[in-house]
Amino acid sequence: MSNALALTGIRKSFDGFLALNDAHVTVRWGEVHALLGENGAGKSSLMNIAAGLYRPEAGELLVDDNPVRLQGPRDAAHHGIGMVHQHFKLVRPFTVAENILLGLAEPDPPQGYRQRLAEVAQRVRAQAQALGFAIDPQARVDSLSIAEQQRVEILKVLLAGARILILDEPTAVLTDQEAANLLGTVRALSRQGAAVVLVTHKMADVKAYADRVTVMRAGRTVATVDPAATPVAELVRLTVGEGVPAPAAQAGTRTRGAPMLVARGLATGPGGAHRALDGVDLTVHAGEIYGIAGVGGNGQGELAGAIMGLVGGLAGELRLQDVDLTRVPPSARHALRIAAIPADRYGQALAGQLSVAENFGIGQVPSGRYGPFAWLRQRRMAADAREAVAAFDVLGVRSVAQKAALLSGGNAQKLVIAREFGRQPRLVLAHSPSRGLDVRASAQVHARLRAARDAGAAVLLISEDLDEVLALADRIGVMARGRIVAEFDAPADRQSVGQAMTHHD
Amino acid sequence: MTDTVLPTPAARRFEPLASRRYTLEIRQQMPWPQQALVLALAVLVGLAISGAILVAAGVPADELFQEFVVATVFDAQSLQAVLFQAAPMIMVGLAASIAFRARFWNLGLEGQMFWGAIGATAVSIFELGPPGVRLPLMLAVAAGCGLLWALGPALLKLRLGVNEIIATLMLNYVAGNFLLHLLYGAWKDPQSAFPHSPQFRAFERLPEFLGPSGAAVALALAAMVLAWWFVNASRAGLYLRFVHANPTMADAAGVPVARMVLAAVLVSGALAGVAGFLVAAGQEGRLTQAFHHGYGFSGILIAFLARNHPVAATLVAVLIALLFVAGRSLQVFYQIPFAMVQLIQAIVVISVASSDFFIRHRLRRMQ
Amino acid sequence: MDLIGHWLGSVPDFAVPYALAALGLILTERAGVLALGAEGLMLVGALVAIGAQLAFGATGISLLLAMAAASAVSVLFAVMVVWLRIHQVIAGLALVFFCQGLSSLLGTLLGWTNQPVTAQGAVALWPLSALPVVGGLFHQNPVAFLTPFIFAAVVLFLNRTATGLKLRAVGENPQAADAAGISVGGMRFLAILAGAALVGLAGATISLLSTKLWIAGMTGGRGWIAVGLVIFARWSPWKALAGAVLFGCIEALIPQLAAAGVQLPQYFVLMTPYLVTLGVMIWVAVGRRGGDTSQPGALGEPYVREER
Amino acid sequence: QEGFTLKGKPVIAMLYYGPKNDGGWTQAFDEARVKIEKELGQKIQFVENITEDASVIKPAAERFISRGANIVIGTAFGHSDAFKDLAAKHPTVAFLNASGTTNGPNLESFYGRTYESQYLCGMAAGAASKSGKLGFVAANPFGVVNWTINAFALGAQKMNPAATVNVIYTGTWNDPVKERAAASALIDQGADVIGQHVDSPTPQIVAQERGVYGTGHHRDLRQFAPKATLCSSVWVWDKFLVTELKKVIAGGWKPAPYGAFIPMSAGGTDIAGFGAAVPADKVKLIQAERDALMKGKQIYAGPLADRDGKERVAAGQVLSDADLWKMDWFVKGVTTQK
Ligand SMILES: Nc1ncnc2c1ncn2[C@@H]1O[C@H](COP(=O)(O)OP(=O)(O)OP(=O)(O)O)[C@@H](O)[C@H]1O
Ligand SMILES: Nc1ncnc2c1ncn2[C@@H]1O[C@H](COP(=O)(O)OP(=O)(O)OP(=O)(O)O)[C@@H](O)[C@H]1O
Ligand SMILES: [Mg+2]
Ligand SMILES: [Mg+2]
Repeated sequence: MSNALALTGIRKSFDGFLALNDAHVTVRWGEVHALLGENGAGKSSLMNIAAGLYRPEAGELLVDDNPVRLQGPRDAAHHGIGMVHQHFKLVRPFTVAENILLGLAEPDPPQGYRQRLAEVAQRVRAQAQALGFAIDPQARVDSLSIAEQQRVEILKVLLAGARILILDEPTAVLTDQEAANLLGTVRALSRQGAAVVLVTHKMADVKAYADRVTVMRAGRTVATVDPAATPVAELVRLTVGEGVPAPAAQAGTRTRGAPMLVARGLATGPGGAHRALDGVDLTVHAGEIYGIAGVGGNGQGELAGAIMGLVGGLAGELRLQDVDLTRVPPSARHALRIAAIPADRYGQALAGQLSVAENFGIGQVPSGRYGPFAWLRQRRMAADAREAVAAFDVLGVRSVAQKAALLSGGNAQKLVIAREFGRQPRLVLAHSPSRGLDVRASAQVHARLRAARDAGAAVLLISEDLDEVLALADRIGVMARGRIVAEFDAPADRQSVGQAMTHHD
Repeated sequence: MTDTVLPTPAARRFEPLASRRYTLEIRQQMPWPQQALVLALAVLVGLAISGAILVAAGVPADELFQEFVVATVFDAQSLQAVLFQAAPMIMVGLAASIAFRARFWNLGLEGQMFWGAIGATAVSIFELGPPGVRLPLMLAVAAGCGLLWALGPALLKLRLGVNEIIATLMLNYVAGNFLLHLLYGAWKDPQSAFPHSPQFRAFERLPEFLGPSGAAVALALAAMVLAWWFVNASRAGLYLRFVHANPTMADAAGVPVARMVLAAVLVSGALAGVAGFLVAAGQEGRLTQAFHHGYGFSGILIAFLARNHPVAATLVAVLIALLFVAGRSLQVFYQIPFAMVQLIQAIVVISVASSDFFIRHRLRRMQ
Repeated sequence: MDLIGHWLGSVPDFAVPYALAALGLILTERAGVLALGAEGLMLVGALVAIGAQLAFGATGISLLLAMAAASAVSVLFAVMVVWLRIHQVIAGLALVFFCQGLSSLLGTLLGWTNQPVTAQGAVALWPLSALPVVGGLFHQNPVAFLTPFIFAAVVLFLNRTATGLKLRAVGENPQAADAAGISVGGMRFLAILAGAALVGLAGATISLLSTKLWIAGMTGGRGWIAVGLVIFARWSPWKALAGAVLFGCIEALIPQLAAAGVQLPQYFVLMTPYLVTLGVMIWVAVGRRGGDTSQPGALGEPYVREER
Repeated sequence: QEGFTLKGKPVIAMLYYGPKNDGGWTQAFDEARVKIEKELGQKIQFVENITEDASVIKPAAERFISRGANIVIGTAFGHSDAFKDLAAKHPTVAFLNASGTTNGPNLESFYGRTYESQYLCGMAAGAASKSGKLGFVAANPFGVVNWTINAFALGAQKMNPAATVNVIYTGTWNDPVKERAAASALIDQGADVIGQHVDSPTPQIVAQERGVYGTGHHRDLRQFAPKATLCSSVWVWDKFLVTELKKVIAGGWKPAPYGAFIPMSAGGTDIAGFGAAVPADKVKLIQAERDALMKGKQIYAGPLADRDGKERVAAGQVLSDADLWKMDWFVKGVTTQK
């Protein structure tokens, strides 16, 4: 069988930073080809080059063994290449059909707009059915769940005529069941002759669905192997090099302290059919990790926001020991020793354009550690930041004056933790703390959470990644439709937690 | 899964497509000396284009340099004129910079200036306070009036989310008409019956201090230092940087976002009010309609070119004042139409603004 | 009664330029480009309309040339914001400066300043123009009659064509549009040029159909009001038309009341259009009556593929 | 020798308030400059757009002076303060300023008695009006504008004692859109002659479009509305300036202590052109009235009451110049806003 897509000797740099250096991948027709690699290894960059979005500085791109040059995504589509991006590329206020129409070439005998739209809707329905799901072509994208948006992305690529599919971390935001559905579909497509590139961090997916896997490290492709014949430990070694992080210790039953965070009937906004939070009851004790599992979009974000003081108009009770948190503004949070690791790293935890030192120091500025209002002691702040960067193993910081946006995902997360854990927190709120992080970085983040618990803090871990919850939590609450619908003590049975997530009331 | 969902592979002709040879690359940071160099080059390019236009319009090429540089910068008289012009420009430049640091588009600088001038004049007309403190009182009231005029749009934005661009813009027209109402009405100069206020008394005007505009320039420099302290040295400055970079995150991190925005806008309004005071008590010696420079837009340009930095804003303001004065002098001696001077100023501004491209990007040749 | 009739009859003279300029701005801004240059482009349109009329004497041609001229000048803006990715607020202000200088210079050099022209006058739409009270509304210059159709055409274009869809996609999410193979820069370039043509037409109606002469700076800040109207209308063409009519009604009422001898403090009266705009904005904000048309997602953001 | 004497050869410079082709105020000065140049046989430098702003006026004047100008002419009341300072600073330079308010040993303000010419315009308007309802588009309410309105009304009432004048202030000097709306509204309300004291010719253009008449200001506006414009109140600056400049050049110049307030006989203002709509016999009447003014007839002569009946000028008296400048009252038959 001929090669569908081949990238050879690709080099690409961003403002002097070499992101890809001599990368080689060959994808055959009819296979699912996985791409593994640490954060920043260059997986997305390489695939963006294949999709015509980035332009390589050196190297060659072959489609069907013919060298091609892509001027843009349109060329890529012309050659049958379609990519589902790590960050979705959907126009949110548009309907599904409109989004799909955008990517389609003009029909040859020109057609009326309405007619085209109707035809697209029709094809969407048919294609979706063929793939085994249903989607309303008239629905606005911003009203869809993440999983549905993912499907729209795939439909978009398929309807545009792609035979070479690139999926960049498609399962990072899906539940087990959704992920299994998606990957099953993808494999079926490959069996029909398509070539599929699957970028992922999940070894299990690679083992279960990939025909071959290419591993990337620091901008290079280091090996292409047969996943069936390669043990997981070997795959891990290939991705992160030597010094494999220790496997996470299973959480056990432990003695817990007094109740720290208590929510009773916590709800958002005025009553109504769709309240994001609809009567949450939970208690988190000192010295325990309480994990909240659940399908994304069931109120997790609002719960986190409520604790951080970012959501107003709350009904019900939310207390930290005897402090009423519904009345506490975000600015008082620090004084209460609440640490927060929000899910949206660059949206809620860091100011990317500001320096590492400033992002670190802001936590302690209101308390006056860096001088009185009239005079900010910037040097002291920088010194503290330098110390914290070293202590928390934040890598890639050339100087604390550099922009925080230049940190990699894992290291940005460590910076947030360094700031938040600086003052012996009583309560730690961690929302999807290892999303998008590679094995090594997640292990480090998890270790920090455990250490906080062991130091007596109450830890509330909200995560859509069931494995993460199962690995860390001492107790697990399952959240659905804005409330806790089930609670489990660790060690919990994966099957029954999964059941509770999808089948409730 | 039933039918084939894949399109049948059409016979495609794969041929290398012609490629664009250059690509844009974002620069993360450029060291500031290099930035200054780029800016200087841009000013030169702008002046060169302008020079070419002027030569085409009949200005002898050999006299251009003489007129533009020598006669403006190395002539005490002209330098005076530049400083005279620069003081209020510095004020509005600072005012704009501070508001923009809080992501508040204060397009109402002119209205705030009007109110500053009105406030100062009210102190003079109603003879508030003894002569000795009259001038400082005028200054304070001017700042207060500018501040109050900015308070409305600030609260509207914070409380109701009313777009500040329109609110401040519309209030300019309101303030302008109110100024006319006063000048053609109650505050008409009883002596001449012309539409300007009675002349300020000697102690109500900025005193001579190292030249006629010395006091105004000293005030402007003081404002610069104050602004520098506010945005660079104080805690408020750090807060503002967070508000500017990421308001949601700032809120979560405990920065009092709303209060900081309010504070920045009020300071901005107060500075604009003082600019109005400088025009009234420093340049005109009474309340007039002399706000013809489009101070508001100059302020925005200055703030942009200076990247909202107070010291840079001061320098840029002086530079723009210089351009104004040099343009005037060309007009005087070569009977260049005023429109040409306007055009030249626009060209220099465009060229300086365009230089931003080279500061933020790099063009790279691809394979 | 008479007063109301005359008042209504004089509304379009004020409202049409605002409406057309706002529509042009909406077209540009829906593609994600913040357009502040209306004041300058209106001046260019106003000047060229008069110049063309002096040269050719055909109203239609003059209007078209004015539109073309405004588009041509807006290339400068397009290059600044699309290619050079200059901050769009600054580029807009620079464009206004440039156009002010250029239009008054050309007006002087070419001798078009203060040259009266004759152009197509008002047309009566019989029998509507014979109606009592509202008859005056149907005795207008031809562009006033065309304006609702221009609006309908633009709305249709935006909502009912594939190109309109692409334009809006570029304004909402250029990353997505780019990945879908749409040329973000090209689309924005076109949107700027097309929007500028409408803004130029707005200027031309002022000079050619209303005042019938050119003087430097004659648009007198009306471009800025159009900018305000766009925000006021939350980027919805029909709301912009409503806003323009509201503004036009107030402005037209001022001289009518004065002529009728109503004693009002005049400078306060001159403030009313601005105060009413502000008032309506507040009213909308308090009641959250914004509706769902809202600011384009990527308004004001320059786009580069490899930026993150 | 007493008075002011130039040190060297005269070098004259003018500061224009607006652009030289503004069609009104500034263009009148530019036209005068050409005539003066011919009369005096020397070039006069000028600079446009010297707005009423000290930071613009002073540098421009200083520049001229530093390169040898010793007679500087300003053209705006807003130049007054700056000229006062400049005159004190440069005692060897002669300063003249149109519509200024400041005077000194080497500084003289001058202005024309526009009410004389506007009075004649009012007569023409009164003669041409069938309805007796006149409209007037004015810029802003203060002395120099108000006296043209009153004179216009008095002139009209001379021809038609029942004539009324309805005034709209636009609030700006030069906004064709507002002027158009104002003139249209006045015509809508029945005015059939539109007088004006704004800078653009728009009111005349509107009058012509609507088939009514008008009278112009600043310059002869028949160019814009040949059918509608009955006559215009025009500036004749050259007549005054040539005489005054000759005095300055001759030496021993003594500026008038309260400025030169120029009657029609000495230049200043006049009327230009009669449209066909004014019947010949009425034209004769107007010419006769003009001759009377030339001989010193006073318009604001008592007894004169304002529209509320309050006596403003007693019988046998003439309104003083100081009261003229401050005029904020209107004669019977004039309607204005507040
Ligand atoms: N544009 C850049 N210029 C210079 N250095 C960069 C740039 N981008 C990243 N780096 C450096 O490269 C190193 C690796 O970053 P990496 O960016 O791994 O991010 P990432 O893991 O892909 O992030 P994310 O997971 O959020 O996508 C970092 O130390 C960072 O300082
Ligand atoms: N547009 C860009 N501008 C600047 N730097 C970039 C850009 N895209 C990628 N990089 C940098 O290039 C490197 C490779 O990034 P890339 O996103 O390809 O990694 P990745 O393997 O996909 O990582 P992840 O697993 O986090 O998605 C990183 O250091 C990243 O910071
Ligand atoms: Mg990455
Ligand atoms: Mg990636």
